[in-house]
Amino acid sequence: MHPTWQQSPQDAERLAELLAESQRIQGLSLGRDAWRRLKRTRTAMASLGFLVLVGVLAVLTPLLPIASPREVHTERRFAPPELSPFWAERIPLVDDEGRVDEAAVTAAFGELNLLDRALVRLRVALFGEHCVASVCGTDELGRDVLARIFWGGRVSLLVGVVAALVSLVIGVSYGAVSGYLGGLVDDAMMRLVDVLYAIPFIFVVIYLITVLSALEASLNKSFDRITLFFFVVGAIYWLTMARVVRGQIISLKNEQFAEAARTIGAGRARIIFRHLVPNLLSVVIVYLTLTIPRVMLFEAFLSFLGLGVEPPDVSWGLLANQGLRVITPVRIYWWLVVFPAIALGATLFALNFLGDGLRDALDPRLKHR
Amino acid sequence: MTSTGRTLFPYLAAGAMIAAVVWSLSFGTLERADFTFVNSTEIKSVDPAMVTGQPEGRIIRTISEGLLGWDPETLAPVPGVAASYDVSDDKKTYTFHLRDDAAWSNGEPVTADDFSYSFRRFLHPEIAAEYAYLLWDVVGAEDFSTMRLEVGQPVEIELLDRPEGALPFAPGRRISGVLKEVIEEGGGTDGGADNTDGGNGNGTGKVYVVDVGGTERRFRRGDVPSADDDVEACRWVLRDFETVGIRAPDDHTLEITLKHPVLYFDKLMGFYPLFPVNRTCVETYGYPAWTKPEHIVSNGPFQLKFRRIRDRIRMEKNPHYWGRDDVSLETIDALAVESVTTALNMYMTGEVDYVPEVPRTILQEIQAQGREDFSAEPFLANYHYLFNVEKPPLDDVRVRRAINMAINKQEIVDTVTQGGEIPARSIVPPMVSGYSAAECDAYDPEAARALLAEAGYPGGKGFPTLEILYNTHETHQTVAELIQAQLRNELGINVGLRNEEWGTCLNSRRTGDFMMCRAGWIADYDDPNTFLDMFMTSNPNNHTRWSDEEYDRLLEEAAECEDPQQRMQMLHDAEAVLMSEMPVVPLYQYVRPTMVQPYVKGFYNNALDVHPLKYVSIDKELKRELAGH
Amino acid sequence: MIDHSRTPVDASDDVPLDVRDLKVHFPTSSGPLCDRRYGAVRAVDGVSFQVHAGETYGLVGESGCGKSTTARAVLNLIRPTGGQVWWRGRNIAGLDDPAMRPLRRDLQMIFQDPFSSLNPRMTVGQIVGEPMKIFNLHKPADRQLEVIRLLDMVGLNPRFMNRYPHEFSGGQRQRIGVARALAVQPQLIFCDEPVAALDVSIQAQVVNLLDDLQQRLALSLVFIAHDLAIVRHLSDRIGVMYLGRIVEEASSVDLYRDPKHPYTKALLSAVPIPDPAVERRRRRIVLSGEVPSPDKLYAGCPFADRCPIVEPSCRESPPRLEGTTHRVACFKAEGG
Amino acid sequence: MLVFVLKRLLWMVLTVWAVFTVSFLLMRAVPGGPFDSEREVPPEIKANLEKRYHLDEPLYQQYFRQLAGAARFDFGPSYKLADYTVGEVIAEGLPISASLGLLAMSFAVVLGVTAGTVSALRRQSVLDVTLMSIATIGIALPNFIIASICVILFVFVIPIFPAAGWGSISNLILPAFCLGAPFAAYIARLTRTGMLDVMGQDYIRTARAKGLSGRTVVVKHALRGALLPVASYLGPATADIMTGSLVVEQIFAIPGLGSHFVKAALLRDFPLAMGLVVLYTVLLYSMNLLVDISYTYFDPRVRLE
Repeated sequence: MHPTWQQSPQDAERLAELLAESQRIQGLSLGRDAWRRLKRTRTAMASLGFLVLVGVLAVLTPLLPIASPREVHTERRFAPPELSPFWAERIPLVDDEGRVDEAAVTAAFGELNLLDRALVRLRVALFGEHCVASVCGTDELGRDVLARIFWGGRVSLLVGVVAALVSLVIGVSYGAVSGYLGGLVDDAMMRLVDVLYAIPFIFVVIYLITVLSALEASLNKSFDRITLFFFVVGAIYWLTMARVVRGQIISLKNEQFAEAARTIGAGRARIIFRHLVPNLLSVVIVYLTLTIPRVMLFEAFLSFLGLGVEPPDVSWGLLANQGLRVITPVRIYWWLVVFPAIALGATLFALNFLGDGLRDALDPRLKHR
Repeated sequence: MTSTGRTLFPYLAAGAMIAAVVWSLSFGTLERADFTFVNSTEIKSVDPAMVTGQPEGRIIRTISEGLLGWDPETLAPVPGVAASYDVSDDKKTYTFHLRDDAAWSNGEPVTADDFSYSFRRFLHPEIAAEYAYLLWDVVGAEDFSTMRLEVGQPVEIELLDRPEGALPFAPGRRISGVLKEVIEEGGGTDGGADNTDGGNGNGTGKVYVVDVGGTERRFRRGDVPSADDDVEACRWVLRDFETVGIRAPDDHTLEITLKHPVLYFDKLMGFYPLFPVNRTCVETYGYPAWTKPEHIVSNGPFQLKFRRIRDRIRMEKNPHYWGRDDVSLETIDALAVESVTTALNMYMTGEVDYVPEVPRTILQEIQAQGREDFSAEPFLANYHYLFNVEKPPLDDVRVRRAINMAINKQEIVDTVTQGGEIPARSIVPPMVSGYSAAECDAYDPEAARALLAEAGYPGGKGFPTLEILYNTHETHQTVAELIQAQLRNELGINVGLRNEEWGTCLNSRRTGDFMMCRAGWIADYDDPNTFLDMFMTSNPNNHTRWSDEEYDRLLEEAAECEDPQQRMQMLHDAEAVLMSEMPVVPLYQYVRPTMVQPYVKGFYNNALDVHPLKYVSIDKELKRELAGH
Repeated sequence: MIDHSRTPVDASDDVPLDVRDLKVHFPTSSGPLCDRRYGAVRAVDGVSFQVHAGETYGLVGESGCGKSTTARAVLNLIRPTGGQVWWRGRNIAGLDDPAMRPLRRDLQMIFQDPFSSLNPRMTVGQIVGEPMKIFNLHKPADRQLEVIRLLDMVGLNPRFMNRYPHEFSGGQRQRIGVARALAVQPQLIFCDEPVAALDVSIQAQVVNLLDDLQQRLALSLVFIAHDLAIVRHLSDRIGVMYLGRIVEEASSVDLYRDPKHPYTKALLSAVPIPDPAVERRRRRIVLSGEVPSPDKLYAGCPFADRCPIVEPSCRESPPRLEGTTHRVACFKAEGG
Repeated sequence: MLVFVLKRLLWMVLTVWAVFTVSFLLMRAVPGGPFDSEREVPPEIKANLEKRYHLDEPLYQQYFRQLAGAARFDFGPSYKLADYTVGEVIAEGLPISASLGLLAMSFAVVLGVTAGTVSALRRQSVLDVTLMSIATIGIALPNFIIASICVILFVFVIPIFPAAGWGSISNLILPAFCLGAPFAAYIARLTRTGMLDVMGQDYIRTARAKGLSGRTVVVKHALRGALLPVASYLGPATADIMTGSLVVEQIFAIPGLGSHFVKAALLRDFPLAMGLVVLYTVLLYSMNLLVDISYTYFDPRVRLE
């Protein structure tokens, strides 16, 4: 409509040149840009490496030459850590004909899925029946603490990831929408959070278990209690995140760039998720790294109510719970506290450093400082 | 927020915090009592009629006294408020002779009427004492307690109005009569037995036609005066207590008549739910106000000083107690400490003198140290697994026996419980006096495998997954995990575990939603009956669904039996039936690992874990000496 | 003396924006714990003006007089309490966001604070490209080229398009803001004190840029400022606001040559004149009294408290904006 | 502001009612009753018991009875602490929990904010890494382990505190520390992040450019903005710390409310559970209200709607 919006041919030429040039400089998305900057933070990269390692180890646990986490050896109860003989232990996994004995595998590691079975077979092929000594000692039933830490990690890491996803997806969106819309909508949404927060979850859990048991009875099929646990975590762990995010959004939505986004016709969803949420990522990330350990410990409490892992399965939370019983003025079985704490602590350390690195990487303003 | 608000805000916030800190620091310290012990948990009540459970028992035993007491070492009945008692030749009538100098903590004498009143209250449906059935062997007591009425029977009716001059919480005016007829509201008469009254007294209730002194009057239960002209409202219609076998012919004599001989009845009189309450106090303040330390009147060697919820109960010597000269302690603290580790910590720092439980994880260590202040004495309680005998394959007695034989109970007590518990082969602990227990099969995995094969599951093939249900608790879990491993190794059976929190677990047990379930039982009194009657067909505690006519018959006959030896033989025979049918796997007999400071004297271990504090004294010399170290 | 004021454009009949009696009142509540008064801040209290096609309209007044609020209300960033906003024959006052959306292509805004009006987590390219994405302008493949063209147009090196706003100076950022506003090829742009937050040396550059663009692209501009000097440079017509009302409106030339409202006169007298001789001779009008709080209600002329030529009758009823081309709201001003 | 508070109080009534109703239904839907025990009570006695506590009434009648009670803050007698009414239980426990909780909280806030600020200002220094490592340990170790270790250290190895109990200052320090430690760690991390966010913002640069001293900038400008996420967190955290200190209460034998929350639920002590639920809701709500009001302090642009 305006002739001046059109461009002249020589202009076009010059601009094409500029385009080519700027593309050489390379356009970076926030994500790729952040990744580039993250790579420069040594602690964050080390943490990331560690976490990946922990994740891989958790997946590959059946492959590792470690003892059974559930085999009871009452003659060795509360054995302190020992290093030698390092390689002398064996667990029975092979029958007389040298094939992998499925019953023995189930006895040693519980019901396994296909992948895990394959890993166990691979383990037998690689290491035979050998396993390392109880380098982390044994617990009150003589079970190997090292094995329990590894197998417990599988559960706890999954728990952490699920909790993180839940609070990220539900918590952030809910809090952001509530805070941005404000008014009656905000009031109603936050009151719902209050209600959910205040309902005594013990009853919720017991109720859910009952319903599940009834369902199991009627369908004649059993469910994994850990799945239900994820629902409970899902129901609880986004609440605080929602409140935190809402508080930030309320403050952020007064920034001029939010108004600017409106003037260019951005819809609410776009303003919230494209403009506001990226600006509170740092708090979200830190809060996430704080949520994960809480959920891991919470899981132990829920398994007390009959939710979460079922013994003889194990999780880090359950291992940590032993701490209460083994620290007494008469005798301290330190290895039952120290090693699980190291596992939990190292993971959280890595999470925190990675979180810090991420928040820095995601904040372009910190680039030159 | 205005600017003033904004500047003030941080100061207000800081101020609130500081105020809280200052306030929380303004608590005083309490002086340590002569004797301080850990009482495990906050008690439900100090009203003997309201409670069950050991922690409550420890308190009530200390502040109250029954007709008889228990010897701290042997648990034999010793004189309490009753200096002596006679038993009639047919063993059905007990006559207690109350001492003259027994007194309440307000100085008034304890009379036979007090006991009559207390027992009546204990049995009354309004109080709904959970232990009321302990007195149901008394003539008429069960009818009174359960509101069972029969036409032609003498009844008492409690009206809504109180007699003039009655205390605020006294019951309404009572009239006696003879029940003529029970009319179901909405027509139809019911001449037969009339069990618990389901309605609320309005509309759906029943009309009782009673002949009172020659006139026929009609009553309906309800809380408000009746609108009907010819029907009067009343609170309760019960069997006339005059016909219940509890009588007080004079102030110092109490006569109790039983339906049939109860050989342990004298021991029962030392059981804390049967301790008396002060009528004036109860009727002046009502429940629960009368239990407040500032109101309560009790008759024990000590009296309540104050209570702090979940902190402590402070008791001090009762100056009116008849045996005050022999009571050495002046003050006692019962701490409601729930964590055994905390209790141990407090014991180790000398803050408490007695802990009734020690953390299991250190038992081995502490025994190895050979500490003299530690003891782990067996007491009358056992730990067992129930089978649901209706769930196949557990309906086959061979399977049940095989499972029993495959469980290595010795390993359980050696590695899990660790306190010197005794592996059990009978449901009645062998230490019950005058009784020889009937035993079940011993640990024999070979025989177990054979038996299981006979039942159709050679090597555990085809055996469905067995599930063990237990309420969440570290010991239960570890025991279950160990049995899980044992059954898998010995029988090739796959065992699943299911833990539920207490309430859910009990419900599953009651509704039969289990295959194998952990259970425990603590004896109320030193007699096999307390363990055996729970497996009778009609007993509500029988969750196994097991029923055996021979067993029921033997126990019923034993209850009527007058000869102690013959009775014991019958009970033994009954247990033999139980142990061959195996609806239950006895695992072990409990011990109570306790620690008592060496300077505490007059403190003994016994089979019921009962420690009357009036015998306890503190060796102050020794205490000082030990503290000096 | 160089006359910077521009010659008025031909009074064309094309009046795309017609604001009539616009009102924005904010409810007030004050006091830390209780609401002592119920009332309203009359931030904008009956503002009417028209903007012609291709014209630059200046809106001038002290801070807090309601200029920005007027702009926001016209763009429906805040909800007007009353009045009408006619845009190309359609009353758009009070439209909600979804309804407003298509109109945002035509009506744009440049913000006062270049530091907070750009999302710190978006690159320049994203910021400028976003409006095109929203309105689906150009083929997605061409958008980057378009961004480059825009950046080039506002005098930024397109090479910086992958940088973040915090890496730029205030003036550069404001250029980004301008490019963003231009991205949808609008017909009218509200410039809300676009240079107030900038250094004086930069101000002129940005003003010149806007002036240049306005002419090249035949835009209509509403230029808001508290400083008459800047407005004069590029406005065709100027409205002077005081306490939520327009008190005088005239062509730029007329207003400077012949201010009629005492407030305008006072404002003008504060504008420095780049001629020392004239400057020295000039008499400054210093207004007495405080700027009254906008939540106060006036029966008469709101300027009465500070007016040097006030008469008792001024306090009786509010003056109306009268006149044809040179309109003024003062009882004592002679009609234009 | 008054309108805001009044409006929120109205919402509170609604919230409490909703929580009450949902909790009531959940409680009654759960298997197991208050008078279940290992030792089954004869059915006749159980009937008497249920009648005594009105448990034989239809559910809706019980609901309205309890709701009416709750409206008068009278929840009736507790089932499991039968000598006391719910009101008395709360009246005895709340001050103890509240003082312990607030002490722990003030400790957590002071320590956490200081550590977080210092850490943010000396970003990536040894001090920063050390402080944040301590914070991580504080979060990673469950507080019962911290408490157990503290007991061994300060009761047995260096006997300066009593093992447990309630009454004197020395009884209070260890539990308050153990209770507050994880919260302090949280707050430290949140403060650090908030601080880093704020320090990157232009108004802080402006403030620095204005020539304000570093301290003034930090305390007057930066900290205020940085504490916003902390404030959001503090609301529920304070409610939690004042009511949910179960583990610390057990380890140090402190007669607060924490254990009641779990026990009332597990033992099906319905009146006590209801009373605590209502108390907790009110507490949580008030804390969140305070937080929302405090937003206007931390960020003046925020308006209370």
